[in-house]
Amino acid sequence: MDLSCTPGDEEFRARLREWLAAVLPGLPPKPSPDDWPGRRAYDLGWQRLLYDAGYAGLHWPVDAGGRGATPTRHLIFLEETEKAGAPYVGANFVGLLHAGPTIAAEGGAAQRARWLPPVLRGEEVWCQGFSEPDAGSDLAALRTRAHRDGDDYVVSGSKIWTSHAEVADWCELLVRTDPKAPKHRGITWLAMPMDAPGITVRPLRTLAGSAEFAEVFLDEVRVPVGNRVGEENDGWRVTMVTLSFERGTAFVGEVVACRRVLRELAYEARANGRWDDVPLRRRLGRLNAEFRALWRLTQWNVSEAERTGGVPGAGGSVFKLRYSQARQELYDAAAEVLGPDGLDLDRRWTADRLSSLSYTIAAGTSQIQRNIVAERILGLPKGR
Amino acid sequence: MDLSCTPGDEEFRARLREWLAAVLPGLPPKPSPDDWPGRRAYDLGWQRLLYDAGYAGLHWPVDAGGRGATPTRHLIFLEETEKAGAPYVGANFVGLLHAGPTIAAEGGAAQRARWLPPVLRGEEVWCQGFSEPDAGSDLAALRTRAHRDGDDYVVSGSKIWTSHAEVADWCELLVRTDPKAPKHRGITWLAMPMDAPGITVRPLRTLAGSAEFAEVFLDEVRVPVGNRVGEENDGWRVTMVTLSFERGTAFVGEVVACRRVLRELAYEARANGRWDDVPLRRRLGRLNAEFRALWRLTQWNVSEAERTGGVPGAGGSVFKLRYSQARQELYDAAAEVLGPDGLDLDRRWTADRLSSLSYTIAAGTSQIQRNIVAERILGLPKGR
Amino acid sequence: MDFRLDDDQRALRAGVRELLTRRFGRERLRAAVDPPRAAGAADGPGRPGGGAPAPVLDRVLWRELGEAGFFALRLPRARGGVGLGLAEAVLAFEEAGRALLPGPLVATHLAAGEVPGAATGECVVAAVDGTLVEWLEEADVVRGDVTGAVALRPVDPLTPLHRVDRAAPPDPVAALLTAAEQLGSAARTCALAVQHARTREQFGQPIGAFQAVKHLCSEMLVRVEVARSAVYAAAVTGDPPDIAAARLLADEAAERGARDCLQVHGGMGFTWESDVHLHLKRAWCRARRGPCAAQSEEALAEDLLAPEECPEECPGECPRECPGA
Amino acid sequence: MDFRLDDDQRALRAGVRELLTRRFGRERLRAAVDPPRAAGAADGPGRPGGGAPAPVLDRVLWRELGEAGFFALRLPRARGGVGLGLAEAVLAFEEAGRALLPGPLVATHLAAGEVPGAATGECVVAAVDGTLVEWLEEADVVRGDVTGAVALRPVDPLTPLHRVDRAAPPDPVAALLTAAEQLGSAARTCALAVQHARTREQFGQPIGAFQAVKHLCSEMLVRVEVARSAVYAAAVTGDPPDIAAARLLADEAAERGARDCLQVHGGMGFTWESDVHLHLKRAWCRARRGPCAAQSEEALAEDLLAPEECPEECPGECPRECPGA
Repeated sequence: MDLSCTPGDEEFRARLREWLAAVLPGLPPKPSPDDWPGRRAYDLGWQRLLYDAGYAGLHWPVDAGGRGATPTRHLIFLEETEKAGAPYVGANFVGLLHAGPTIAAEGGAAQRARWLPPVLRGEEVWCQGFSEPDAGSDLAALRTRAHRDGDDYVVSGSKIWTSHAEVADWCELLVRTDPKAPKHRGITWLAMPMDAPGITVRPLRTLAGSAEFAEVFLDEVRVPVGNRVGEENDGWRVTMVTLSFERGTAFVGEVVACRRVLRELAYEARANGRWDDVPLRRRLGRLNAEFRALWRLTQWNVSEAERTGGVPGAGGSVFKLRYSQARQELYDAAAEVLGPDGLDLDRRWTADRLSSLSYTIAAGTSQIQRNIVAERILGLPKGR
Repeated sequence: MDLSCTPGDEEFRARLREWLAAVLPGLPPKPSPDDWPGRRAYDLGWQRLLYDAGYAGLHWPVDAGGRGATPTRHLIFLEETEKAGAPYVGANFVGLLHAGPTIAAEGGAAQRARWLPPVLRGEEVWCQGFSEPDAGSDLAALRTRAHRDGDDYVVSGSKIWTSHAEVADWCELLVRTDPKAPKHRGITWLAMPMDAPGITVRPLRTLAGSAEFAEVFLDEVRVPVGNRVGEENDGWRVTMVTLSFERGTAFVGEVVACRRVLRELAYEARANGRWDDVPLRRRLGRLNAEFRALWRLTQWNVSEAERTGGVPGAGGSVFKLRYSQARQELYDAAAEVLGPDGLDLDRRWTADRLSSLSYTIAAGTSQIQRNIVAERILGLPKGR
Repeated sequence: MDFRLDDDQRALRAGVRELLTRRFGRERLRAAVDPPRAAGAADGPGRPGGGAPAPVLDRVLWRELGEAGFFALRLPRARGGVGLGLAEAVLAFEEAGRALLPGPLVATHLAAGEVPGAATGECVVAAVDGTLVEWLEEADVVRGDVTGAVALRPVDPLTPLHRVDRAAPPDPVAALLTAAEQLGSAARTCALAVQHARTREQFGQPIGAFQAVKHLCSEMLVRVEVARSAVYAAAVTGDPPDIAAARLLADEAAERGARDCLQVHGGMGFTWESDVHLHLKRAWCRARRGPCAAQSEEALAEDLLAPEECPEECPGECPRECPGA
Repeated sequence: MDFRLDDDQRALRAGVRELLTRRFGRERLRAAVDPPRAAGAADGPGRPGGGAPAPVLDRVLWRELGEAGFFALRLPRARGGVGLGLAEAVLAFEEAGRALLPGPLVATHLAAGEVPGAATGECVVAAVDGTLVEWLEEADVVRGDVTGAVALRPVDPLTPLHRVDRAAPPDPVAALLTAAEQLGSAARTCALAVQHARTREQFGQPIGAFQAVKHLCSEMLVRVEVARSAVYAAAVTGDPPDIAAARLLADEAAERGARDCLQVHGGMGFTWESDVHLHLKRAWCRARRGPCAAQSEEALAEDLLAPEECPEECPGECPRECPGA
């Protein structure tokens, strides 16, 4: 049980801090949330800075253009960038964390050469076309279909919960190519250019009032067969490679941020007098325990990932179950600290409270996660 | 929405109070918990007093020897006897609340004449042989078997969770008479004399350290065919008549008692200084809300039962889900109020805390109750 | 004792529900949430709720409510009211909560007979409740001290809010009517969850066939039924501890019900187009009206130390506010 | 950074588990709970726990624990100890909690090097912890003020208890070792629940195939893993807020774990013969050791107001007890 860093890791941290201190003050102002072209430019600009400084694709394999850093170093990177207030991964999310790693693992040489460098250099944005209105928890039930027509797949259907669709260059797309096969066996992975004819993007407004997501409607969109990664009908396996590419680092920045929010809450409570409310104060104390433990669980998962080469087990589900709950409790406590102002959207915590409501739903509901933990870790039988 | 009592009900209440005030001081001392013959005598003696005063079988139909009282009057009876500190139904429980009503509803004239009066007069004790080690939540999976041999059924198997088995005269027994039929269709209801050869009673110690229950082993016990109530293989339906004979009054006395305990807790906390612990005090306040509401829900269910003639719907499951939880929370709070003495078995609340642990399990686990509420009230589909 | 609704009460409830279904059904609700934009309005969906115009109170509907007796319900007939009691008011407000009917309903109802025009719905009355005022700018009359009131950008699109410095002392009837609204909302989100669970299919069956979903819905119903008993009983007794209990349980049923309803709806519940979030946000707003949960809990704790039944001659020493004292 | 157990730590854990399985397996546990009765003893099962003889400490086992280094684990080698750290002690106490090993383990461990014979297990040391003393009458040495100590009839059959008037100030190491025991118990009840859920059949399938049971077990595991991270990290850092967090989470994992395990076991779990209640009762006892949950929560709240990282020159003004200060 060693929580100390190696001298090499400490040096990495020190240099990163130095670099962040030097580069962050020179960043342009953050664009407003509804300025999609501005956000794209801002996020790509940040990625370019990372690239030039040697931090792009830190956790990618070296032969894919990445830095092949250990999970520990990736943890340090995420921790320090969050603490320094650096930009989020933003529009580069799918490229860096889903589509890119998938192509790195399953793509051919030409595909890797075509698609990976622009992601690392901050030149191209990817979005994700997985979920559908009728395929949420049951993702493999997706119905967007594609058939071969010469050198193209012709794709029709619709996707939902697609971030950055308005400004993406590419979409990693799951389509059904064999409707007769068992549902996991008839799916294919395609890289769809977002400027292809037949694509309609419609913003999807969430309960937070924002339009972070979109619906994507596909009407006979032609995607070259050469854009297929993996074999036809093998897309489910290809996708699972992506989804299991996490190393327990998915929420590092967020946990760091939650701990900061918790401290801010304590100071706010002290300032507005709510600190004298004993039950509320103890609740904040318990949340401190909660997020301290979640930070330690992150370190635990990262250490496990380091041993297994970056592919964790269902431990990510354990973390997500607890974290999604704790995050909601954090913002409920924030509303208590704010009192009447907890109903004010101009207080940042109110908007964050709204977005926290998605955490027990998105990327696998808590109900699905509990099934995963019960069946894959505890070995309980599937129901009939 | 009328919570007031009719003049007739008020008069009933007044007379009952008068009678209780007159009769309770003359009761013999309560026997110790492990003095089974003493408990039997005490409980039967109390029943005899009720009989002589006209309160026996208050909720039984008149043609079964009961008083045919409305659910409201039964509620008043239970409320007032609890408030006055009268004895509990004790050893008369199965006779008055399960076996008796079953015989009243489904038995023949001779059976009613034989079995009902001794229950009302406090002369005979019944116990219940339903659950088996492998048939708990899934009661219909019971395996104790019986086959006809002349004018007898010959019964072998074992039963569990049988209260008062040591001192009972009769056991209402469910046996499997057709092993080939679907599980609900091969069950028969028998009245088994507890002095029949082949019956072994073994006390079953609970986690509270007491032996309120027993296991009953049956080795070729002969039960006359004339002791069968209902048709052969129709015992499941016969039993369900019993189980649905509740009128929302099952926990009246307990809710009254819980509200008294809660007040005692508050006084204890004020005496020992824990009242100044704000979170604990607010927790007691919330429990006050909880038990006030449970009392109102009881009144609601009784009013519903009054309209439907005493057969409530799945509303009993709604009550039981919340009450079993609230009761556990009450005794958890009691342990907090007591502090270190919450670990002392000589404090009555500690033993009650232990027994409260069975409430989410006995008579249908909370998981089963939630299925019932979801499927029977909300109309959600059964799983495949 | 017959705790059930009597025939008149059932008729009243049906009447209010019919009125609200007809005059404030789902289309009207959504139109109120997202009013048609003036041409060239710049409020893009990317701005989180930003620049959304303050909601406008439907004064025609308000007067219809007045004509139907919603505000004058408890006003004696001699003074032009309907002459009914708290029980009937609770039923009406439960329906309002179910329908997410917007506006300062409680404040106007309480003003009937005291503020001219309130009873008939001609006058819209707002009031300080806790440290907030709902619908201050749309109101014709505002009760309470609103000096220096500051507008919030409200989380619920149909509840404009101002914050004031000095909290108004909580009014028990207002607390109970708020509880009734919460109850109606809780019953509605339970129904919405069940409806969704019956029809939404995943993994080849309605999601309501999965125990996890089933049990979420069961617990929602349990909270509703427990809260309902408490709210109706408080309406009958008017007893302050009963009202405090009703409010605590109804607040909880509404907030947790809306959350569980969202969970059952999954991603669909997270969209603006779903009504689920409207119930959650309104429940949050109502929960901020006075008394707060801590006050209710403290009052109920104090009540435990009071004598169980008030003696015939009340010595006035116990914390219970006897109805007759 | 490698948070995992190293090879030595794994070997130590395996060694302790092997020792306890061999010397305090299930049969020994049950024999300790229900010692063979002397002929004619009148302790009928109908008397709730009544007259049960006070448990006797197995001094042979105690010395074996001493020989295995259980008590001297953190004592420097120069003083005859094993010379290991808090991390190793936590692993050993986790195993003790898993096995429900009785006795004043924490007190004797803390006394090693201070009370002669404690390190070797020749001397049994009890101590005031919170306002309770465990195993007072069986102890050779008692630390703390036990004037006027009153015996309780203890809820856990293997934890004799006396109450004292003056609470001892909580010791952070004792708190952490208690957390480790709670963690071991929580892990064990999770495993027991899973085992039962896999084998017990109702409605034609193992009950573990029902989502309701599955999800109970999942949440048990989540609590265990979260508590484990907190306990192990606190053992590495020794930081008081880390210890407070570990203790809160481990107490919760143990108590709720035992309850959920009981729920999964149904009626069978309610019997005296099941081990589930022993875990629950012991968890209740351990949770009463100092600091109480309120103290831990208050300390963790105060910690939020402390500077995030202590400046190089500690001004000594923040509530954090810096390891180097």
